[in-house]
Amino acid sequence: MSLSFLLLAVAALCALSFYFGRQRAIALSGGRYSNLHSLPAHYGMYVALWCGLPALLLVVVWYVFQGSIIEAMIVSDLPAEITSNTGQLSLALNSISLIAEGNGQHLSVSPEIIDAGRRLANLQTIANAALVVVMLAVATTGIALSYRKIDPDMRARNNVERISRWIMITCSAIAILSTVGIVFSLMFEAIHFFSKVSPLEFLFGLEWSPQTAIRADQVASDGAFGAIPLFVGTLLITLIAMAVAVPVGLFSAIYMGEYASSKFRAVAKPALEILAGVPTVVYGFFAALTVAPFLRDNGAILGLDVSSESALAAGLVMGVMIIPFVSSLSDDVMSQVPQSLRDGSYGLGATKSETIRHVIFPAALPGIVGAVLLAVSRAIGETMIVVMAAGLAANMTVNPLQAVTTVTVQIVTLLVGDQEFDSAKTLSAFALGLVLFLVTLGLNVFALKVVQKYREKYD
Amino acid sequence: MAVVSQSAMTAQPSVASPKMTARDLNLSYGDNQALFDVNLDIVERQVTALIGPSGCGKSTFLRCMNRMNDTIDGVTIKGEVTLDGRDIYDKRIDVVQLRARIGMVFQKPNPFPKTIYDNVAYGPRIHGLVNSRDELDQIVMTSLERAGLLKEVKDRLQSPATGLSGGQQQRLCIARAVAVSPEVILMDEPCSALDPIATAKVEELIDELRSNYTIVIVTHSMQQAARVSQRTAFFHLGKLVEVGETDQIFTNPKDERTKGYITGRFG
Amino acid sequence: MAVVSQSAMTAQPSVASPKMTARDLNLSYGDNQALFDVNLDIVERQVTALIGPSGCGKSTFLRCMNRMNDTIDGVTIKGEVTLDGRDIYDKRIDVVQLRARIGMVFQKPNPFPKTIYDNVAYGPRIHGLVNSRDELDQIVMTSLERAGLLKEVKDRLQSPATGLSGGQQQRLCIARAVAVSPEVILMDEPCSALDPIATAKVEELIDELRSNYTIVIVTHSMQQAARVSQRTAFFHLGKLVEVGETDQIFTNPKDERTKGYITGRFG
Amino acid sequence: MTDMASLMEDRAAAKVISDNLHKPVDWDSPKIARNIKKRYAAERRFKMYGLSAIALALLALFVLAGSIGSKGYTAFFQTYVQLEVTFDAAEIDPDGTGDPAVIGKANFDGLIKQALRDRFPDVTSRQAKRDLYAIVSGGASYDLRERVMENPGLIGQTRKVWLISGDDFDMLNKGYISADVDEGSRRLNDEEIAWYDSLKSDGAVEKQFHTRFFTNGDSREPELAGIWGAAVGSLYTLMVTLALSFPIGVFAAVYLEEFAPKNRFTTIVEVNINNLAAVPSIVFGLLGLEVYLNVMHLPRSAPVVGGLTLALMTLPTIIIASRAAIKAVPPSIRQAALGLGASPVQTVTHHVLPLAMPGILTGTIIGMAQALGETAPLLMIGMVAFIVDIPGGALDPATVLPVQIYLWADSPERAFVEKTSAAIMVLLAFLVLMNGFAVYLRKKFERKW
Amino acid sequence: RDQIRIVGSSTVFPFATAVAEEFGKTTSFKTPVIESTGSGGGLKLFCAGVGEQHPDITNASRRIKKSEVEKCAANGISEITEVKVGYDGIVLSNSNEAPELDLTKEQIFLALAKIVPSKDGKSLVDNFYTTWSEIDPSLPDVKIEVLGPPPTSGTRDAFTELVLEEACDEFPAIAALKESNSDQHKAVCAGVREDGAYVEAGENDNLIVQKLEANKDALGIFGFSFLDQNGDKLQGSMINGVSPTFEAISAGDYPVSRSLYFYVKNAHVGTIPGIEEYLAEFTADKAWGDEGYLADRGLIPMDAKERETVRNAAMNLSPLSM
Ligand SMILES: Nc1ncnc2c1ncn2[C@@H]1O[C@H](COP(=O)(O)OP(=O)(O)OP(=O)(O)O)[C@@H](O)[C@H]1O
Ligand SMILES: Nc1ncnc2c1ncn2[C@@H]1O[C@H](COP(=O)(O)OP(=O)(O)OP(=O)(O)O)[C@@H](O)[C@H]1O
Ligand SMILES: [Mg+2]
Ligand SMILES: [Mg+2]
Ligand SMILES: O=P([O-])([O-])[O-]
Repeated sequence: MSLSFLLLAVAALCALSFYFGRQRAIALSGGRYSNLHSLPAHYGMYVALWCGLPALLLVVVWYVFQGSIIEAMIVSDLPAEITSNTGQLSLALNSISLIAEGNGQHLSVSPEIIDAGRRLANLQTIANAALVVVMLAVATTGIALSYRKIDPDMRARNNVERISRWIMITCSAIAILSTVGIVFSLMFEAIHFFSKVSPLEFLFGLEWSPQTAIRADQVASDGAFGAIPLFVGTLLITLIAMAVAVPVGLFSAIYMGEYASSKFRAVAKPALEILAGVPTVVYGFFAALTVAPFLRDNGAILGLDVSSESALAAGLVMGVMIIPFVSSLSDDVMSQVPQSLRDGSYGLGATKSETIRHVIFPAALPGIVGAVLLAVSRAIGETMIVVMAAGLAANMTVNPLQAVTTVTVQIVTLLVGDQEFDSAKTLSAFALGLVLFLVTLGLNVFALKVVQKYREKYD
Repeated sequence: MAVVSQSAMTAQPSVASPKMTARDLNLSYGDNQALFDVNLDIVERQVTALIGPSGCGKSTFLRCMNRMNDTIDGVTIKGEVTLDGRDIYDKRIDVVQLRARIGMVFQKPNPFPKTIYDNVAYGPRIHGLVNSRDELDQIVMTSLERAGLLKEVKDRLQSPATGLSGGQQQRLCIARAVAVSPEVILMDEPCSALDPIATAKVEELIDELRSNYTIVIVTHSMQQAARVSQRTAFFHLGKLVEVGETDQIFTNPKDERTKGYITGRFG
Repeated sequence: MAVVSQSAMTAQPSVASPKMTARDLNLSYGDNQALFDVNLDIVERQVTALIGPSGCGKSTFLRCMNRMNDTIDGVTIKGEVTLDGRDIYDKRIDVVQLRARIGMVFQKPNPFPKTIYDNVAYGPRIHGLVNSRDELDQIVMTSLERAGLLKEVKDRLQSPATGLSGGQQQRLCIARAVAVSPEVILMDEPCSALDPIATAKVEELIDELRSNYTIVIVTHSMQQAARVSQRTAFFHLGKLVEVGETDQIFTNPKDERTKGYITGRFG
Repeated sequence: MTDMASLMEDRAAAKVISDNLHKPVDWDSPKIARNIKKRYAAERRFKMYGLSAIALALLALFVLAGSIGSKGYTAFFQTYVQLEVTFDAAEIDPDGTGDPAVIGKANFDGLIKQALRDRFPDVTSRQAKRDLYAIVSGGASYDLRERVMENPGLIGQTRKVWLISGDDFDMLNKGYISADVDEGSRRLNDEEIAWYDSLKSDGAVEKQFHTRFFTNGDSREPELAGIWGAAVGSLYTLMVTLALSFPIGVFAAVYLEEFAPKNRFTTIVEVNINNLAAVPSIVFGLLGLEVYLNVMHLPRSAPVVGGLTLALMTLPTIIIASRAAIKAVPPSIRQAALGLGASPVQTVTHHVLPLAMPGILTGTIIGMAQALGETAPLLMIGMVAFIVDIPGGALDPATVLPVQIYLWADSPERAFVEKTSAAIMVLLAFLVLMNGFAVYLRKKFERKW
Repeated sequence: RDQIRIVGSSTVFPFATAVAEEFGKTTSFKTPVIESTGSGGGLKLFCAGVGEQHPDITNASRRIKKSEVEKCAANGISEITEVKVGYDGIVLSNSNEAPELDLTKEQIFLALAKIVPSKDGKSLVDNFYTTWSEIDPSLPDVKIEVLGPPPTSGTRDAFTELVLEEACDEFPAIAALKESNSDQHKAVCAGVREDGAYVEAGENDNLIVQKLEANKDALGIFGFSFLDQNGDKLQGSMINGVSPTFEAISAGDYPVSRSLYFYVKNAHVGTIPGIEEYLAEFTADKAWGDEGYLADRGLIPMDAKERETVRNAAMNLSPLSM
């Protein structure tokens, strides 16, 4: 019996119990709903929740444990030479389930396994039947219990709302736990890393050369984990990106918000937003194959030595990607500046640009700062563009024509192809991840402070 | 329409040498006409009050007088508004200068989110009225003085204007308007956001300013109109129904509608 | 504090059988105390006006009376508020039902962005006051009728409430409050967003509603208080300074502060 | 000095200035006129900056789209070759059974090769024959089989049929391989080009719309490779993402905004969630690898895992957008409902959520669009794989569109270059559609209050 | 799981996927799922253990190392079948608009090694060469800029082994180390410079190709098949006087060619359906033969005799012993 069918069944039961709960409440109300504590629908919902939630919970728990329980039953009957070896066991279980599904014809396995496969099929049939029976039992018990509790004075609404509030709390908890989970998993591996490499060396070292051998007999770099060159590179590319995105984004926002006709705006704004939706792989190709060669060739004409992985190319393209973040967000904040301020300025005989520069922009500044900081954290965390267009070698330079590498590039290269978290090399990716997390955290806290401090001061 | 125009004309006792005039002014927001053949003279160095029920076009008329309506999309204006005899809707008129000559104070105090000093200095700065920091200081001080605010704020000129109380903010807005030496000051319900005490202060101020400026004030409070104005104009449904000496309007209105409105029996 | 409390007590002539009472009510927003030992009785089927300068705690006190302050974080309340002798801050009280019995109308008209009909029908629906569509129709009609709005809107019950004028919206909000048959209606500056004509309509309505409901109204206009209320309470700096028959308060206030305020000399 | 005295002094001083000030400004003086001119010039410059900023941004978009489009549009067409194929009964169905099983097993590849040899009879060497066979794609025999199965009447006849060509031939026909360069530096030798010219002059070469590109899964043969597998993979992945992140995100946003007490803890949560939106996506890949693969032992390369990982990533976007939308619902609406005796939950479900829904939906769509375009985290959880079969469910191995782009971009065959760009175009089309839908929702549900 | 899972080399990936696709089409088994993880990464995943969650086959563009076999054994993978599939030339290539280079292994060493003999040849110093002409005046006067794979890749391993480690002993100063300090000798021979002249360009060979197209001065290191497909844009540099052509590599004349392999976990054969059939498909002449479809994709086949031996070993699943 498939999961979706079970879920449908539960849903159907819920609908039924809702109906009966509601009817009973109406019957008890003696024709005047105001005799009831809550609306009839609340009573229906109450019964439905009591029917649905336990049943749903049961199905979920059952599904989580059914596999391992049946597996344990099968395993207990297998010969010891299979069960003693976990790898063998896992293969045997795979074969067994293939046989149980009827896909075993190509396998060359022992008769015990074939037997076990048959038994598995039997057990699964039994378990599924049992699940349906137990689920129905639970659901009907829930219905019966809650149905009998219905009474005009019962606080059905309060009960239903309490349950729905718990559902919301659970959801928030999941959301919060996932953030906490990220922090902790980063933290855990980073601490691991710092037990191998001193944090001081990591944070202040000037040499980065993490590609240590992944096997004992491979010769590669001896490993230096000074992350400063990465920070410098990241900063450089971010700066270039912001140098593109902030003026272009801001002026676009100003033009769209203050000068453009609504028709132009209706076309231009979504067009700009497309820039934000373009997958970053695409930007990566664009940067590596169109912009970088262009810069190199033109640099050569001017007699400049432009590296083909120049920070400039990656930064420019990243800047283009970020334009809509800056323009959309600052457009929003600038349009929130009250009309009264504009009127005040126009009323004094200011021109439009004077009004924008002296009144609207300063008033919107906190919001714009927030937008820019958000864009900065976006730029710092951006991966694909730099992976494809920036270099991998950790050059310590602030020359935008040279190749630099960034934190995210290193995270990717450190982890692709080698996913065992046991060497300083792979672990350093987590330390870098943690640094990124902390930096963006700092930026966000700062943005929040700025926004909170100046929010609606002009209102 | 002709009839209306005529009645408006009769309602309009002409004035010797008006500072500003409106002649046959019609205004529509898109298809929605908001002003019908308004004819009104504004007398120099007097306070003219515009009264009338909500939506009758008081604010709209006021905004016509310094072309603030230009900033709204889809507004069409017919007729003539003059300042010192010159049509302000003339193509050759520079709006920016015009608005400097005809200042405006709004219903809700709207100080810029800058310091008190910068708020007042804003106008003179953008119009290039001063040549030195000293001159600017002087203008700021005098303007604040005129707005009756100097005493209260002289120790904190560099603190944000948004930290002032509502009444202070409104007086700051008046100071800001005064700083560009306008000839006319338009005020759109300048006290509606203020408590009675702050209102009293602003009214006192208007009375003082009258000696130097021509003032037009929109108000929904008839008491206020009676207290501060020398002339009163009553608008109704986009038409100017009656205009005259304030005393006359309040004691002896000629039009039935005016009478109904000021005695509160109206509507 | 004891002194204040006493003065408040003396300022409070007790009433025979009050609909609602506040006893030694103290309220703080975080560390900021907004009400100090307020003792006030609300008489059934009368209009009680709360007046006082801005920030004195009128709205705060009003919100205490149907526990709307519960929705604000960090509020601590001490003292007792009763409705028909029962403490409304009792744990066993269901806030939701309490608010159905004590309706509220806010300063700014706040219709739901739904149809006019749905706005009025919302309360009866969530409280299960009706069993059929017909009954609901009836309630909606009577409520609109009571709020003096039926005539104006009966042809467009299904159009959005946000399309009504400000005064109409405010009357709709009153109709919406009336539709759940509350015993008390609290109004927080219900006319401050309205023009004089709309205000007059709402005031008229309040006067009519008085025969069925107990009404408490906050207003910053003393004229309004004088026009609509039978009893007036004057608040100052979070304290109830004086309460009594409206005529008496306005003609013969006992407290100096009250006198100062109502004659406008205050501040 | 007493206060009074100083006040008097101030007053006196002010009076002097004041009289001074009241000299009306001469608005027609040359100084003012010059100033005005300057101001208007500044105004025009400022406006120009704005216009050029937009122009610049749009230009970037245009160049980007143009460079992709110009490289990719050819992938929507495919070269076909017309050959005279003899449906030899002896080969296909020697016993004349008409049994589909027999026909299905026949060597259609042999028929095509025969047809090619017939067309160019003077090709004899083994090497040259191999080159010759490469004119037609390996996939053509499946087409031929299908055709015969559908219409067994063909057996025994000789017909001209259009057959899908091999990738090199296709590249030649599309002009990506130039006949002008030195023979050693191109994929096709002079003989092969002569064949092409001969076929072309017979009118036996033509480009047809390439439906396979939209219906096939991945393949090593560029002419057979399609995006359907990746699109289905994307669909399953996004479904999982949506199913998780939408309810969790919205409920979390509602709880945090409407119910949670506002204290230091909620501030921390808020900052944390904001921050999550800026965490590099690869870090989510790491988490997915750790939690879903190493701890929970979910299958590698499966859309469920991809979906779960991307859900973590879109969750903050949805929460932030939803909170903003909920915050934007004016408090007066809540107060109105509460004042009527609605419970907080009723207030939220009856008023706040419906009003916030457009904002929530826009945020969700933007989050989904981001997830649709995401590559980096999926690299970590094994979704960069060669997968031919169209996934049949969220547990089957699959790739997604951006990863397919990434994979094709790394394939040596020249013909994958245009496929890469074409796949990007398809992905962009989806993104534009999703964004357009967001705009539409915004417009449609926008309400005034 | 009823589907073969393959991980490993990006070099073998195009060949393995071609076989897998054919296998999927012509048999009743599902098409194997193949992930490109790089040889080193692939072997790491492969050696993690026996069981359904671990891959069945890993591709490698170099031979499995002893250390890796031991790691496998430690994780219970005692029997591995090694299948050598053919050869791949590693080419050093540049845009064909630039002059064709004729390099020796020693020159390459001097250009790319981290530590090189000093000018006088007596001591060892950090690599100081910045242009090719500094190494040999006959070479062009352009900056040394070589785009190549990172250490996880087998191409990099093979390149180090076949070029750098072979060339290093030609320098007396380095050869001398062999006796005195063999660890350091190894490090010097295999160390690649990290000062930016050698650019680790990730595992995406096509990106390198396209970067070369855009950058006339740069050289790239990648497998022959990428040169084969892009012959109109790129040219292979001669190494020790031999150009990387199909013929030269299969004849064994081109000095930098390496064997490609894949490894099968014997324990999985029979429990994961189709592994044997996949082996059969891969080792059929129509796939890896002289005229097989893999040759079309740039695989350089072994001679018929060697193929026969490997095929027999593969079909018998003879375990690897080192
Ligand atoms: N920007 C606008 N667009 C369209 N119609 C407008 C606009 N501004 C005002 N109106 C309409 O023009 C008419 C006159 O409005 P106006 O604001 O001048 O009234 P008012 O007399 O100032 O009223 P109040 O006392 O409420 O301020 C009204 O019907 C109003 O709805
Ligand atoms: N939510 C709140 N949080 C903190 N302080 C508050 C809050 N609401 C009101 N206060 C403070 O409590 C005091 C009383 O405010 P309240 O709104 O009751 O005044 P009010 O008499 O209604 O004034 P107004 O006439 O301006 O409406 C004021 O000092 C105010 O700043
Ligand atoms: Mg107005
Ligand atoms: Mg209040
Ligand atoms: O991916 P590689 O073949 O270079 O290991």
